[in-house]
Amino acid sequence: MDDKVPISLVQAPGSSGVPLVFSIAAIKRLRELGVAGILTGTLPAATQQNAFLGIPLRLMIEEAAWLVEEGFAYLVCGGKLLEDAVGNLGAEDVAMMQKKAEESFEEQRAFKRQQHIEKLQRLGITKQDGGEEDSRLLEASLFVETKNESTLLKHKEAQFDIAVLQKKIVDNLLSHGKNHNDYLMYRALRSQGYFLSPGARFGGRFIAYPGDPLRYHSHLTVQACLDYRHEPLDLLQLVSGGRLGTGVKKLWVVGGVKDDEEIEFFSVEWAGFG
Amino acid sequence: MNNSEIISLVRNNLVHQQLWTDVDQHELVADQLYVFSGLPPNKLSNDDELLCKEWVIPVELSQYRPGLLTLEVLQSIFDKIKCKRLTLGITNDDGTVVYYFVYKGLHKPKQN
Amino acid sequence: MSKYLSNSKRYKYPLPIHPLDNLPQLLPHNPVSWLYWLYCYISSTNLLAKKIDIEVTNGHRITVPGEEDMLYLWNNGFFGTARLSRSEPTWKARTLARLGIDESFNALEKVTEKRRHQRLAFKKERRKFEAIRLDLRKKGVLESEILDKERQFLRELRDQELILDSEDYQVREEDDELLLNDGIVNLEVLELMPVEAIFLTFALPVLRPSVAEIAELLLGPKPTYTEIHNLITQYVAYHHYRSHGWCVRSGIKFGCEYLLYKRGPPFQHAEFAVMVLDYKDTPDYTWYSGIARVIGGAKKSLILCYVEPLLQKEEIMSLWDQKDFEQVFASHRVGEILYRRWVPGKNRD
Amino acid sequence: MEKDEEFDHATAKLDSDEEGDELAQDWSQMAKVTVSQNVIPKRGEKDFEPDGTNVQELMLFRAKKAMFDSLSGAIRGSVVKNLVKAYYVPEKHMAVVPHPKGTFMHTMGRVDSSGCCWLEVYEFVYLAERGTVTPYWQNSGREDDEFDVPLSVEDTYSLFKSQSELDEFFVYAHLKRLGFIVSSINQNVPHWSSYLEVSSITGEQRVYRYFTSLFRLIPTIPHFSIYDPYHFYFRRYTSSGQIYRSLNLLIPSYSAPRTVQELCNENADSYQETTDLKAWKISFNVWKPRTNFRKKSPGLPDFQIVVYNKNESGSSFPTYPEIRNIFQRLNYQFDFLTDGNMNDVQVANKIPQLNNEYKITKKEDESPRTKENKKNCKTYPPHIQQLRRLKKGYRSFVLAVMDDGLISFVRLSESDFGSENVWYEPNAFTKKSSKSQRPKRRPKKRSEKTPE
Repeated sequence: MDDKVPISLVQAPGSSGVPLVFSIAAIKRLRELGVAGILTGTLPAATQQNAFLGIPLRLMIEEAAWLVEEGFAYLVCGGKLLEDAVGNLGAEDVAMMQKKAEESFEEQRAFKRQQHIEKLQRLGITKQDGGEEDSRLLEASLFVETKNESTLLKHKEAQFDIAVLQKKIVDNLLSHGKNHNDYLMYRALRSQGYFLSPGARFGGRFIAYPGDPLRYHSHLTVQACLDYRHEPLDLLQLVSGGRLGTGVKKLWVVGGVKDDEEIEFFSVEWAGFG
Repeated sequence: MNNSEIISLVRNNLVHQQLWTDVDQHELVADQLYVFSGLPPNKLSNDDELLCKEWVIPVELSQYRPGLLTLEVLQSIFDKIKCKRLTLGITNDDGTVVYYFVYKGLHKPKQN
Repeated sequence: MSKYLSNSKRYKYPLPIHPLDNLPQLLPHNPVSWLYWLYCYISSTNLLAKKIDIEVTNGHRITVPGEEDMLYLWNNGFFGTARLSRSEPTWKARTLARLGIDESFNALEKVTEKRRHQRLAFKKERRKFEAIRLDLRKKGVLESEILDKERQFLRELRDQELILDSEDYQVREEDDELLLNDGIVNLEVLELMPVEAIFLTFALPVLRPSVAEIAELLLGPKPTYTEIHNLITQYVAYHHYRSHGWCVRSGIKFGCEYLLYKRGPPFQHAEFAVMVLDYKDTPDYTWYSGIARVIGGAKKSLILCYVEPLLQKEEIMSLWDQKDFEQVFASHRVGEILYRRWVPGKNRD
Repeated sequence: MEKDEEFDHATAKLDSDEEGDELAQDWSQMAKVTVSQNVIPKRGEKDFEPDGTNVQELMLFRAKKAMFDSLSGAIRGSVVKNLVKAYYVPEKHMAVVPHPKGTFMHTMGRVDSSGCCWLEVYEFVYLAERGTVTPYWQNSGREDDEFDVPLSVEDTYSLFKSQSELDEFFVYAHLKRLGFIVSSINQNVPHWSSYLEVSSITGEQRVYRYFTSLFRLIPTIPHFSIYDPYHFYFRRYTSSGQIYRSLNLLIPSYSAPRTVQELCNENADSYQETTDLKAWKISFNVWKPRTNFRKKSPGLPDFQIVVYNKNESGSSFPTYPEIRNIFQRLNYQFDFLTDGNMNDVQVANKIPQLNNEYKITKKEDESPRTKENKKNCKTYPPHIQQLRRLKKGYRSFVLAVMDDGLISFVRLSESDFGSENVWYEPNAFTKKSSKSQRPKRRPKKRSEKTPE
């Protein structure tokens, strides 16, 4: 059994939040679970474009809630976690961090020296230690990496993986979303194997893909959940939604919650005449 | 649902503009909900094997009245008529009728 | 038949009320010409010789049954939609053609039909290839080869120029109800949008009934404020654009309220699509984005037309009850917002 | 024959948007945007649905591999020699760069008297994420303060205090990655003067304005109006234009300010009515990419951005009064003032104290392209100019709509159909143009509806 994925929640007190994932291994695992999310961070290798982005992965609150409910993940929140973590750093912790940093440098030094020697050997030069100048150059060329994931928050994060607490966090998250029933709709679609992504740019709540969006076109533009009994269909919207679908080969889908939380879906498309 | 008012509008449109044949009217809920069955002049979708009987629900789109077609009503229609799809015949304030397919559940879009 | 009139002649007037454009010449040095002019001026009128009759069908739908009236309203400002056609009343001629009564006529709808057939045929062919591709994949053929095949296939398809003659329709059983001894029953009527009916009664004296009668037809004897408000909102927007010279027609085909044409559908496509909103309305964002996509796809600009009442609800109700429609409409203000998608990459220089 | 509008639509390519209509791109193409690697040829298009073939399975595997390889290979940081350390200061909710260097200084941060560069949190995270600065926690008051506590990207994101702060960051980063110059609105305010100073309106102007607005808002209904059943027995109309003129007095409409003068007046008028509205925050000023940008005197921005999270409970798209309220607070390079076509610059120049900034930026903007535009504008016949005005509108802002990580931008512009008459008068076009200013040759781009 894989470990649960920690999801960081950026939130202000009394509001919903933004679920983010920073670990590439976790992102991989979520994808296997049918949750693609949206990569939103700048890729250090290509900082001048928006087509390919990197960590963090931003999730919809419905995705986060589903992952927690299914036991695949847990949410981590709390505005001052980092401040506390830094404040609680003891002399030991600092020594540990220092040691780690030094270890990384030492590895790099060893590697670079080795490379240097090999290079000289190829050129047929045998030379002793290059003295101060060389070592100054070496020190200046050591790489300081800014990591994706936090080490400071590691211990704190694990403390959130408690069922009761998670339930509370998820409830809070969903209660501050626009439409609680959208979550039920998400769950129903996910259980039928669809990958989902935010759908506003297509005029829906979700866009549904029959498999991984990397490989497949989307099939459905899913509307925000309707009141099954009382909310009449907005026919003007249906007309434009159906029309839109014809152009982009997506069906326009409406759904509502029946009794016992079951969702009834209907798919709409322009009939092609009239 | 005030469907009785738009029955003749949709019927005439089907028979004399869209040139459907064998158009019959059925009452689903007395004085409220009607449905037409009929045969279009050609297959309506390439995904269909053969030309088949289609079911058309006349509904009204109004610029200033709330609509009456809820999901529950749609479901009740599907319960009564066992069919692959319904077609909504939406009548507009300008006298035109536009037609939209409704499938029950999640359906695949036409492939091309 | 007059259908060979050029568009500029046929659609000379933008409104069903015509200006007096045949007054005699006024010659400054000839007082007799003044008198004659004055006589002509006084004796002529902008009014129609006979107001147009309407019928109410299906409860609250306003239709114009007279064949000449239909054509008149269409030719003079493009009012109304012929129910069995798409806009202009062509159903009768089309049906005559279909039934072999008059072969020469080739209406738009028939052409559209033909194009639809071509589209379907193309898709059918394409689908065949999908099956081939699946088969090839199963056999393990390289993806690059499959792509080549697909390209070649599509090219061939294009070259063939699938032209399909739409098969001649036979006379159907259903057509019996149309046939008379000397022709066919005209089932076509011109339907007016509620706002068009009000415009042709309230703003211009064209239809026979009074505004109050039309209002009651539309809303019933005791409408609620919401019903009145919605109708007013729609009308105010309609009147606003009509009176600034636009030809305003229903936008239902594009999921919006109105389309604005500079002169009318025969002359050009609509430039603008209008969604009418109450000034405090704020539907979900998906509403805007869905509509904007459809409108943008049709290469039109989307206008959000906001209507704001300048009087309290009670005052408006009271004016409505007094049938002071002029004040009712004048107490609403219109404001417009252009809604466009903005692509940062296209706005960098 | 009627043009088949609908058919054109059905077959037209729907609003293609290069910014990823479909999610998840072909990551094997990543190579093209990075510097070092070779370009990998593009593979086949996406499929309709899983078909159970091994080939498809393999292609999906490759696609995922390409994506995760790119993600894993994306190491950020810098060598010691080029290290620029930035420290988060919790008390200030800002970050400080004690020894700033690098080009980011041209457009970002603020340098204080001691030479330190102060960054807003979103600037800090943006720079850390792309590896330009290396983020640390400022350790004040700890004993072992010779050691700087390094932060990870995850740590820096945890500094955002609310969803809206984070959303603003996403919008900021999105535009920055495209090369725009972006700064938050609160910053910099004292540095430039608005040409919309309210104080400069005299009492006299105010009174005048009051009267004219009365006339505009309360329609003057003639005693014997066209709507009277007996009207046509007394009145004769000799042109369709006359009929239209009678009809278009009825519905009052907002007219858009088109000159500096009108902009000032409008601002003075509408201050009171905005009290019970949600006053949307205008988050960012945005300048198109340029090399001569100076932080100290940036000039008026090209765009202004309002951020809207559509999924947050209680949030809704701005209403009309809210949109108007935003318009009234806008302060950017209004292009309708510079567009020769829209109106005369002369009016603007008569108000020098309002206009300083405007003139400066105008001069800077006097690129060959702008000049050319102006020339072109002048040659358009009036009805084309009118159409351009209607399609372009006047004041506008960009609404950045945040949908769970996907950003859509919408431009909302003030439009004014009430001030334009498009009615068709036979021969009007030829009459007008024959008098004067007739373009030497008829422009090719005429609308299809030119009167016969």
